[in-house]
Amino acid sequence: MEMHEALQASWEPKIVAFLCNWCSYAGADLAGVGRIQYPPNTRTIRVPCSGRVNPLFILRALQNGADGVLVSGCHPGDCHYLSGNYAARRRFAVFSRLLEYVGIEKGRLHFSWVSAAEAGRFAEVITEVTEEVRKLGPAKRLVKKKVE
Amino acid sequence: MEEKTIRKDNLMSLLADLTGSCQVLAPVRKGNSIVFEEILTGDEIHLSEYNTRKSVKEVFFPQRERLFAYRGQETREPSPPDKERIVFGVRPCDARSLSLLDFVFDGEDFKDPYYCSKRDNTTVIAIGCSRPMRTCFCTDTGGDPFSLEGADVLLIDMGETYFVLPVTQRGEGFLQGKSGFERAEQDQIQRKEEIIEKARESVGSDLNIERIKSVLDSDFDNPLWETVHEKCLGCGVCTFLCPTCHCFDILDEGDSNQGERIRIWDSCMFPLFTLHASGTNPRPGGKERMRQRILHKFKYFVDNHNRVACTGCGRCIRACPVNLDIREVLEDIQNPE
Amino acid sequence: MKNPYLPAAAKIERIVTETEDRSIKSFDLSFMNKADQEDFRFVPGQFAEISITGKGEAPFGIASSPTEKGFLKFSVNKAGVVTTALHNLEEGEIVGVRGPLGNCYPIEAFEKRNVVIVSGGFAFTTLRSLTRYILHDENRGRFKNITVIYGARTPGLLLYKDELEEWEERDDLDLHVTIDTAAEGWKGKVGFVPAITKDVAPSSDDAYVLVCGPPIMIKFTIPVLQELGFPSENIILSLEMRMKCGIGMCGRCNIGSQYVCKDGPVFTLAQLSELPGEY
Amino acid sequence: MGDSSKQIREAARKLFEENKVDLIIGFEDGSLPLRATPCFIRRGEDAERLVWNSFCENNLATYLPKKKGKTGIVAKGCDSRSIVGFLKEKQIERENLVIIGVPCEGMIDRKAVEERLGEREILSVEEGPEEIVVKGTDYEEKMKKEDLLPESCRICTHRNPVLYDVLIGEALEEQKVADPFELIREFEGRTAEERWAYFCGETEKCIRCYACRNACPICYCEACYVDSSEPQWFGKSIESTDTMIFHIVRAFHTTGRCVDCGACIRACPMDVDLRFLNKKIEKDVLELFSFEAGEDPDEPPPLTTYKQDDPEEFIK
Repeated sequence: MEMHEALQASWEPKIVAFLCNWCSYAGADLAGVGRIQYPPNTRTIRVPCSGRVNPLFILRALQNGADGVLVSGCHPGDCHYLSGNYAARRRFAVFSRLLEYVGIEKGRLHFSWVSAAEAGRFAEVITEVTEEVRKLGPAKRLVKKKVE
Repeated sequence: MEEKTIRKDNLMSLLADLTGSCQVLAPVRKGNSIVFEEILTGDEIHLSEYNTRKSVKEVFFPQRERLFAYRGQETREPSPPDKERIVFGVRPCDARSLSLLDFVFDGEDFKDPYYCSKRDNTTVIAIGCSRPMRTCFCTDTGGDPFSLEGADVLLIDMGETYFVLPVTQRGEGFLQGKSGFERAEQDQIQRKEEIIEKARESVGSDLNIERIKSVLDSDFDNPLWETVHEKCLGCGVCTFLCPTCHCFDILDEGDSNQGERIRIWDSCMFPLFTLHASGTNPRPGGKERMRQRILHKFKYFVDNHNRVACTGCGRCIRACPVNLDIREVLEDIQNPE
Repeated sequence: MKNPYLPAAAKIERIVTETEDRSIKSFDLSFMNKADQEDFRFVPGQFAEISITGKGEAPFGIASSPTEKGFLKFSVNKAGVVTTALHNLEEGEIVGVRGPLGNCYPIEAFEKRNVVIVSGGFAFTTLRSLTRYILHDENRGRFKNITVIYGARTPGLLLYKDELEEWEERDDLDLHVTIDTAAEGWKGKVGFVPAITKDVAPSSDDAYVLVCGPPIMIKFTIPVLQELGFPSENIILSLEMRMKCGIGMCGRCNIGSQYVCKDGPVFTLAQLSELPGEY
Repeated sequence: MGDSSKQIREAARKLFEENKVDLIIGFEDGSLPLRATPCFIRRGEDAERLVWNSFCENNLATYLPKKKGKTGIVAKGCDSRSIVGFLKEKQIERENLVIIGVPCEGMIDRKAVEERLGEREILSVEEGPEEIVVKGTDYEEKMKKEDLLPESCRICTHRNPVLYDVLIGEALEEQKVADPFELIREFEGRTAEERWAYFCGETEKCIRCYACRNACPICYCEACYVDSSEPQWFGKSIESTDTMIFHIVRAFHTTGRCVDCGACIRACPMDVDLRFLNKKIEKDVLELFSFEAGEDPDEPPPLTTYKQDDPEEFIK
C-alpha cells in the first residue's frame, strides 16, 4: 500500500497535445521563446490543422496510456484552410459527448483555440488541462494492458 | 464398456466437488445466451434444449490465443495448463466437431501444441439430444443426436437420472472410483433405446451428402454460385459460431521490444482473408467466398479427410442476419433445376 | 512436441539493394543459435516465415542454395507491413525465421535430364536457389544441359546482377537475360520472356522446365512451352499465395483441397489443371 | 398484410413488363418461423416469391450501392431513409432506382418472442392483423404484435417511406412519440462508473464478426478503418479495449447518417446493445445541429458542413 501511495505521489500525468501548425503550435513556440513557464506534462504532436485530427488519434493515445488528450487549433474564422477548425468543432462536439457517454471521465479530453500570438494563453491552457487531468489520476479506462 | 446410470443431483454435486481439483466448464447462462464457462458450483450449470450460442471449439481453440510473449529476443510460451479439465454438457454435434478439428490441428505432418495440449487434458462429457431442434441436421452430415464421436462420456437424459455411456478410456477413467454411478438395469437400457429412436426420427432432411459431393466435384463453375451469395452480407457470424470452422490469423500486438504474438479467429467470408499485399485477391467477391465456405466443408475437407466438415448443429442457420440457410444452399446443389 | 509457431532468431548479416528502384532488397540471415542452423535443412523451392516483432510474419521463398553455407538469403519486395518493416532494418538487427516450409522442386526427377529455368522479375528467388544448387561443383554432373531464361522490365530491375555476370562466363550453362524494351547501354536480349523463350526454343526432349514470374508472364509462357512439346507433368510452377501459419491449419492459402503452404508451393502444370483456378 | 404481398407482386410484375427494372430486391418467405429473407428477382414470373409481413426485418438498402443497372427495391420507412442517405452521399443514382414503398407498422423482434417463450422451440407462426400465434410441439401462444416491437419500431415516426415511386396500400398515420430519446436520457443520468460498466459489459460480448457493420446500409466504405493495415489503428482481436474502440468508432461513423432502422442490433449474434451508442449520437446531432438523417437528399450531412455559430461550449 505504501508503495502504491509512493507511486501515486510521484505520478505525473502524460498528456498528448495535437497542436495545429499555424496557430497553437506557433503559440507554444512563442511561449517557449518568451520563457513562459507551464507544466512539462504534454507531448506535442504537430498537425497541419485541428481538422486533421481523426478521432482514432485520440482513442489510440488513450489506449496507449495517455492520461489526457488536448486538441488545439486556430480560433474560429482564423483557419489557415478556411474551415478546417469549423469541421473539427462539429466532429469533436459529437465525439467528446460520445466518449463521456460511454464512461470516459469528462476531464480526459480537452479542446482549445489558441492563436499564434497567444503565448500566455497557451501556457494557461496547458496548466489548466494538466491540473484537471492530474485531479482525475492515472487513466484506467480504455487503456490497453501491456504484456508482462 | 459398462453402461451406468447416475441421478442428476448426484452428478451435479460430483461436478461441484470436482471444481476443486479440476477446471470444470459447463453451459452457463449469460444475458440471453448460453456459453461454456468455468463453473464453481453446480447451480451455475444451465442445460437447455437450445445449444450454446458459441460452440465448444472456443474451449480448445479460443478466439484470441497467445502463441508466445516476447521481450527483446526472448520468447516465452504460455505455460501448459496445470489442471485437468472437464467440459460438461457438450452436445454430440459439438463433440463430433472436436474429432473433425483433430484432423486439422493434430494432423500427421504438424501438430498444433496449443490445441493438442488442451485436448489432451480435457474430458468431454456429452449429453445426447432427446429433443433435437428444427435447425438440427446432424443426421444429414453423418452424425446422430446420440453420436459418441469426440465424447469421452455420453449421457442420455432419462428424467431423474442420466444414462451413462463411457466412450473412451478417459471416460471410463472419469467414472472410476466416483460414487453415485450405478449399473444400468435392463428396463433402463430399454427406455434409453426408445428415447434414442424417437429423437432420431425427428431430425434431418433429405440432404444427401454423397450426391452433393459428386455435384461439387464435377462443377466448380456451377451457375448457382452467381446468385446464392447475393443476399450474404459477408460478415463472420456463420464461421465464428461454426464448431468446425478453424481459420485463423497470426499477428503481433505490442512494439518491437515487448509484446505478444497471438492468433485470432479469421473467416473465409472476409475479403482480407486472402488479399495479397500486392493487391490481388484470388477470392475477390462474395461469390468466390461463399463457394469456398461450402466447398471447404462439403468437398475439400472430404477430399482430404474423408469427412464432411459440418456437424449439422444449425448455429449458422439460426444466427445468420439474412436467414441464408445452408440447408437450402445444399439442396440447390443437390437438385439442380 | 516441437512448437511449429516458434521462430528462431537470426541476424541480418548483409543487405543488398537489388533493384534500381530500391523496391527489392536481399537479406542474408544467419541463425543466432547453432542448433537452429543445423535444424534448418531445406531443398530449393521451400520457403520460410520471417517475422519482425511488433509487425508480424510474412512468407518468403528461400533464395540461397543449400550449398551456400552459413546463411539464408531472402529477396524481399516492399509491399505490405512486414516487408516495409524489413526494408527499414539494418545489418546486425535480428529477425525471426520459421521453417523450412512447403514442398520443394523435384530435383531428383531432374537427374540425367535437361533443365530449363524460365523466370521474370522478382520471382527469380527460389529459382536462383535451384540454379546455384544444380550449378554447384558437387551437383553439376548429375544434370545434362541447363538453360536459364530470365527477364525484367529494365536492366535496373534484374536481381542478382553480379551473379548473372558470373554465370554469363560459364560454358556449362546456357543463359539468356532479357529486358522488356531497349535501354541505353544494354547489350543483351530485348523482348518479353515468352517471346525470348520461343526464340531460344529449348528442347523439350528429356527435359523439365520451371517457370516463376508474374501471372501475365506465366500466362503467355505456358502455351510457348506446350508448343515446344513440354508435357504438363514436366512444367513446374511455384505459386504465391497469402499464407500465415505455413503448416496447413490457418485455412487461407488453399486452392481446392490443396494448401499452397503445405502441399505446395511447387506444383506441376498437370497438378494445377486438376484444381480450380483460384490463384 | 396479405394484401400488401399481392400488391408488391403486381407492382413488381408491372415494372418488369414495362422494362423499368432489371432487378427487384424484396423479401420472400424465410426458412424459419419469424423470418423473411431478402430475395433478388430478375424475371416477372419470379415476382410470385415476393412477400410482405411483420418479419421483413432487414434493411434492403444495404444491397443498393453495389448494384448496377436499373434496380427496384421494396422499402419500408427506414429503408427509404437509408436511400435518402445514399442519395445525399452520392452512392446511388435516383434515376436508376425504382422504390416500391411500403408503409410499415413495425417489424417483430424475434428475440423478444423467443424471450417470452423461455426455451420452448417455435415450430410455426401465423400472423393476423393484430397478433401472432406461435406454435410449438406442446403449446400455442397468442401475442400482440405491438408488444413485440423492438424499441426502434416502437418509437418510429417514419412508418411511411419518405421517398417512393409506387406506394403499396394506404399511408399510415405517423405515431406521436413524446420522447424518442427517453432511454438515452435515462442512461445519461447514470454515473460515469455505471455508464462505463455497461459499456464494458456490452462490448465484452462482441466477437467482432462485423455483422453490425455489414448489415448497416451506411457502412458501405470500400476500405473500413477496421481493416486498415497501414496504419493499423487498433488491434484486430477481442482484447477489451480494441473491441471498445471498434464500437466507439463504428458508432461515431454513423453520425448524422443512422436512421435507427435496427439492422445492426438484429444482425448481432451476441445481442450487443449497439443502439445505445447510435441513438445517443442521433440525439446529439439533433441537439447540436438540428439535423435529422434520412429526410432531405439535398441537405448535406452534418459533419461535412458547419455554421459559424455552431455550439462550442466544450472548447476552452
